[in-house]
Order: sequence, then C-alpha cells, then structure tokens
Amino acid sequence: MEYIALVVGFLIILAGLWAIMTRKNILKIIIGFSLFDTGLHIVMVALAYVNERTAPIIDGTVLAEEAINKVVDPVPQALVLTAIVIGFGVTALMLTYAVRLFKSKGSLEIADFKDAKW
Amino acid sequence: MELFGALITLLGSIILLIAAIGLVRMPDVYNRLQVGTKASTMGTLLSLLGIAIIHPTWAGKLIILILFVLFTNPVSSHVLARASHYINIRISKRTVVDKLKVTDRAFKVGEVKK
Amino acid sequence: MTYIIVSILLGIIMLLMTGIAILHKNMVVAIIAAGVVSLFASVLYLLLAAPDVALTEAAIGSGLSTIIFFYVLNKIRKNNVAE
Amino acid sequence: MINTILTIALALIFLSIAIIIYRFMLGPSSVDRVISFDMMTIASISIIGIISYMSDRVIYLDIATVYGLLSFLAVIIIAKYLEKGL
Amino acid sequence: MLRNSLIFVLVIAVGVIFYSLFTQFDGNDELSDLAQFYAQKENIDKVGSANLVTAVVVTYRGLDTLGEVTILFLTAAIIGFFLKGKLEEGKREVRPSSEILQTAAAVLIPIIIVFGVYIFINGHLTPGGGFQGGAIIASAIILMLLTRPTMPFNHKLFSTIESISGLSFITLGVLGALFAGGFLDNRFIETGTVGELISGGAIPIIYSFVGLKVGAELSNILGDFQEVQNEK
Amino acid sequence: MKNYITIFVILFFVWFLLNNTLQVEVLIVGLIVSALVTTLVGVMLCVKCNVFSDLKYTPKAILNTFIFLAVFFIELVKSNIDVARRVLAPTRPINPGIVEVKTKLKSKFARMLLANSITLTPGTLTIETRGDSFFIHWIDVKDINVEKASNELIRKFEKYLEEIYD
Repeated sequence: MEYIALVVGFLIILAGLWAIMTRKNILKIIIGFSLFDTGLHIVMVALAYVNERTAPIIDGTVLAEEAINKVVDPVPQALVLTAIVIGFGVTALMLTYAVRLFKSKGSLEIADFKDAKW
Repeated sequence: MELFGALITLLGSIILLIAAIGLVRMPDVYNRLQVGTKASTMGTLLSLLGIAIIHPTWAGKLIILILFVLFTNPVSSHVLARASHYINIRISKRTVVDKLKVTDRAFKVGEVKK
Repeated sequence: MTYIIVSILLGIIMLLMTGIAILHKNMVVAIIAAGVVSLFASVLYLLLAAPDVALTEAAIGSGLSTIIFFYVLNKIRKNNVAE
Repeated sequence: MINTILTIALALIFLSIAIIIYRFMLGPSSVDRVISFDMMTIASISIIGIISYMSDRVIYLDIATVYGLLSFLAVIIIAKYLEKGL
Repeated sequence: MLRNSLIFVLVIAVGVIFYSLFTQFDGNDELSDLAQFYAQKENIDKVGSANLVTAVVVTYRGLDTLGEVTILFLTAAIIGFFLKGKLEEGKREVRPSSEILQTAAAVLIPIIIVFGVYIFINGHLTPGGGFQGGAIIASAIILMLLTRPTMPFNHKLFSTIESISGLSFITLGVLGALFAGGFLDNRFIETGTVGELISGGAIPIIYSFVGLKVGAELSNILGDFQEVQNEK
Repeated sequence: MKNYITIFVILFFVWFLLNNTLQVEVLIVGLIVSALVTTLVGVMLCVKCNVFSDLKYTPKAILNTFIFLAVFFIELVKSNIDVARRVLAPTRPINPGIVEVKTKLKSKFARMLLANSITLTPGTLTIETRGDSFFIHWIDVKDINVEKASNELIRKFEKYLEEIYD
C-alpha cells in the first residue's frame, strides 16, 4: 500500500512540476503548485507508514502498553499537518498576487507580462 | 443481526450504483439532479445505517452524519437547480411545460435585479 | 489485500483527475478536478493510518482552497458571458 | 462473512464512482460536473464508513462528517459563482 | 522548442531521482528511535495525550506550532495589505440567495461552529485539533458570507479574537516554562488519565486557543477575498 | 427567547451525539460550549435570528412532528423505488416539466422543511420560491394546473407542517 501511495505521490509531483513550467495561465500555475503540494504530502505520509499498523491514537482498540508495537510513526504526520496549513497560506498569497496582477494589466496570461522578463 | 446490517450496507451501495447509472442515462441537468439527490441521499443513509446496526456503540456519530446528509443534500441540489435555471442550461426536449420561465418573462425579471 | 486494491483504485482516480486539472481548458472544471484530487488523497491518508492528516486535507486542502479559488475566479471575470 | 459482504459493497461503490467520473469527463455543462463532484463526495462518505468498520476505529467517522460539510459548501459556492451571486 | 525540450529533460531527470528513491525504499517494519520514544507507555502517561500526533504538535514540537501560527498571521496581514483597494461607494448588484438557503444557513451555522469546537476540544482524544477546528469554524463564517454577499465583513471582531487567543497561547507557554519543564510544557496542570476529556494537562486549553486563533485568521483571509469582490 | 432556547437544545443534543458518552465532565463542557455558541450566534453573527420562533411545543404539535417524519421516510423509500424504476427501464419513462404550486405556510423553517421534503419525494425537485409560489421540477407531469398540482404534490406534508408551526 505504501508503495502505491509513493508511486502516486511521485507522479502527481511530476505532473505538478510540468504544469508549473509549461502552463500559460497564472491560475493554472497555481493549481499546479497546489497539486505539487498534495503529491509531496502523500509521499511524506507514505514514508511514515509501518506495515500492518494503525493510527497513532490511543483508545479502546489500541492500549497504551502495546502502542509501541501497534501504531505508525506520528512525527511525519505532525510535519505534514503543519505543511498543509502553510500550503494553504502560500496558495492564498499567490492568489492575492494574481488578483493584484489582474488589476494592473487586466489579464492573467503569462505572455502579457513580458516587461517583467529579464 | 450483524449480517442484517451488512446486507443493509450492501443495499445502500446498490442504490448508489443506481444513482450513478441514472446520472449517465438521464437527458438533462434537472433530471440528473433529481436522480442524484434522491438516490445518493438514500444510499449513504442506508450504508451508514447498516454500519450503525453492526456496531451499535458507534450510533451517535453515525446518526449525526445521517442527519447532516439528510439536511444538506436537498438544499445543495436546490441551489444548484436554481443556478442552472438562471444561467439557461439547455433543458431537455422532452420537457412539457416550464412555468418558471413563463413567470420570468411575464414580470420582466432582469439579469440581476430581483 | 482489500486495502491494496482500494489504494490502487484511488491512485488511478487521482492521476486521472490530475490530468484533467492540468489540461482542461475550462478553469471551473480544472479547479473542481484539483478539489477531487485532494478529496481522494484524504481517503488515501486514511488508509495510510493518518486520520489527522486526512482531516486537515479534507477541511483545508479540499474545502477552503477550492472556495478561495472561486472567489478569485469571480473577481477576474470581466463582463464576459461565462460558459 | 460480514467482511466479504462489505468488500462487495466497497466494490460496488467504486464502480459507481467510475461511472460518475465518466459523467464528469463527458458532462456538457459545468453544472453536470458539479453534480458529479457532489456525488463523489457522498460516495466517499460511504467508503469512509466501511473503511472505519474494517479497521475497527470509530475515530475515522469524524472525517466523514467533514466530508458532508465540504460537499455542501463547495456545491453552494460553485452554484453561486455560476449564477453570478458571489 | 528548445524551451519545451529543456523542460521535458528536467522533468525526466526529477523522475529518475524519484525512481532511485523509490527503489531504495523497502517498507518500514519498526518505528524510528524518536517515534519509539514518543510511543513508550511512560511518555504517553507523562504527557497524557491519547493522540500522539497532538502530543508532537503541541508539546514536543510546540515551538514549531508557534512559528506556524505566526506565519499564518503574517500571511493574513500581507493578504489584507495587498488586496485592499479603493472601495467603490456604489453597491454591487448581485442576485440574492434563495430563501431556503438562507434559512438552512441560519440553522447550520451554529451546528458547524459546535462541530469545530468539538474537533479542537477533543484534539487530544480524536483526530483533529486547533488547525482543523479553526478551518471548520472558518467554513461556518464563509457560509454566512455566502448567504449575504454584500454584507460588510467585521474585520475588527476577528482581529480582536485573534489577538486575545494569541496572547493567551503565549501566556500558557510561559506558564509552562515557569511551573514545568519548559516553554509550552503542558504539565503545569494535572495530566490525569489518558483517554478522559479532562486530561493531558494544558493541551486542550492550548489547542482551543490555537483553534480560535487559526479560525479567526482564516476568516480574515476569506473576508479579504470577499471584500475585494465589492470593488468596482 | 424561544428561538435561543431551541438553538441551545439542538446544539447540546449535537454535542451529546458527537461525544456519545454520559460522563459528567463531557456534559458540563457541552453545556458551556452550547451556551457560548448560542450567545455568539445571537449577538454577533446574527444571520436570521428568528428561525425557530414559530415553533409550537403543544402535545399536538409534537405528535404531528412524528407523523410528519413517518410520512417523510415512507415517501423517501417510495421515491427511491421510483428512481430505480425510471433509471433501469430501457425506455426511460420520463415526462418532465416545471410546475407552479401554492403553499399556505408562512414560517421560514416550515417552508424550508417543505422544500426539502419535496426534493426528496418521488420525482420532484424544488427550483425556486417566490412569495407563496414554489416552482417544482416534476419528472412526470400529470397536471399543470396550480391547484391540482398543489394537491398532488405538497398537501400531504403541508397539513402536518401547518399543525406544527402556524
């Protein structure tokens, strides 16, 4: 299962990278970025998975004594949790710039922003 | 008892399948919405109910879930139907009558205002 | 075993939706497709025993992101007739 | 026995998701795609219910509730965008 | 043409790197040393949180959470700064929401808020916590904005909630430093039995403040995006 | 006031079902949270503050609530059989149209319940409300007259809802 998740995550990262570099519309680029983010998170969670184990939460099913043999790694999950929230912040920020660019030029095609090219 | 619950879950998934088939077979947006709303609400309701029968101690959360779906699904399909009427989605040729359009024309309800 | 098949199916759906999100011309469809990718990613997290991440992805990645994209789309819509 | 029946149910739900995706790719208007999105969310709620039974963890059901909320909100915002009421 | 082939080569190169990473990965059968430390019975009892992810987020790596909340705050401030334009006096004409949607929203908003509060108060027992609960509360706010699109958004109220909860969060951290092991240590309140609602020391309180803060910040971001619609 | 008490009771019930336990501290926290949220909704975020103020708490109204629920679930099951028949039949037996019906209900919540029930009953979908007219998409139009369509479609729910609310 974790292998499949890894493959899917890597493929989504590649697709997002390709979208960031080839798409002409700024909104499409932002969509590509958020897909890239999703793929990265899938990869990180898949790396934390331990065979045949369950979620790191103690309740009736998993007791505290046997937790060490029954739960998966909580640390990468905590990291991904923060990463998703930050990813939302970054997406919102990029969309803000998109709105700002639209206000200045009335378009979101990347070809209309040639004067910013170096 | 547990077997009964499992069978109810199976029934729910069959109803979801019927909803999906209806989504493909129906001719226009409104008919798809009809089939989608009714069958998917019932399908989810039954499959969650089945799990609640298998595991009676989980019933609380499942009941909340069922009530939530039962309450929000019709509202969202109503909003969607209203939107698709205002943006003039093509209505099926088999439609016999469209009173709402007639009313709109009669009162000259403009593009945006009320 | 069941979980492996389920994850393969989820993976296929997600890759399909990624393709639609990147290649489709209509922006509304692209955004909905990106939302669907997040949606099924969340189910995949559940299979990978990470319910916390699944909850975050469902609420933020799939919910609020989609909403904010539509606000921006509404803002940049000139007086054109959509669709 | 119960696990077998639930696996069949899971398979049926995935079959219906496949059919819904067919409509998603076909759908002539955006509204059809929104309906497909809504139904995919609803089907995912059932999937999560069955998975939480199979893993024997009641805590997974919280996520299903979030899905219900999510489908409602997303459909409403897209509908309001389409009818220019945002 | 050159550009496209360059991009193609780059994507292929990244793919090759990923392939080699994938072939070197051969599954985990045991926890890493750090995770084993976190999952020991003594440490679970010491921290008192049934959800290990919450334990990591709030106590072991609490400083990271503080930084994250700060980043969100900065993001909200930057978005507010950049989106702000001249508000046109003329009211925008939008199609009013349907009556049924307005009624349904009035019924659902309190229920959604209570669900968000449930998510962050039970952060140490069930999946979820401050960030998720905050996002759900922000969803309730967005539902309110959606049903009345031209209503002005009350930025001041949310900024006040945000500052108060941020201040309380820091205060709790300092209390931890004074009466227990270090900054953001949760054990200055009795940790209790693992699995009860009143347990985990200060974790539920800290997470509630994080939830309120994140909810207010996300609501502010969404409110900015709502307000920008009203310009010209 | 009645409105706020109703909201409070609903919120507390939701809290109880979510936690699914009878421990005292959970219930106390639930009371506090429900009270706080009710105040917040009432004072600051007031959307439409008087949704529940038309509810009646007489025994007759409560009896009618249960009858309404029973009728509603029977109709829900019937509608699914109907949907299955229409979807699976090879000829697709549909005859759709949008008809207008008139309702007597005034209370907002009752109107919303009526619209939801219409949406979930066999072959009908609420599209728009204008004043006391509901515009309904009917998958199998039998009658386009306003009176007859109202009798056919909504009377079965309306008579119970009238008892509960107005």
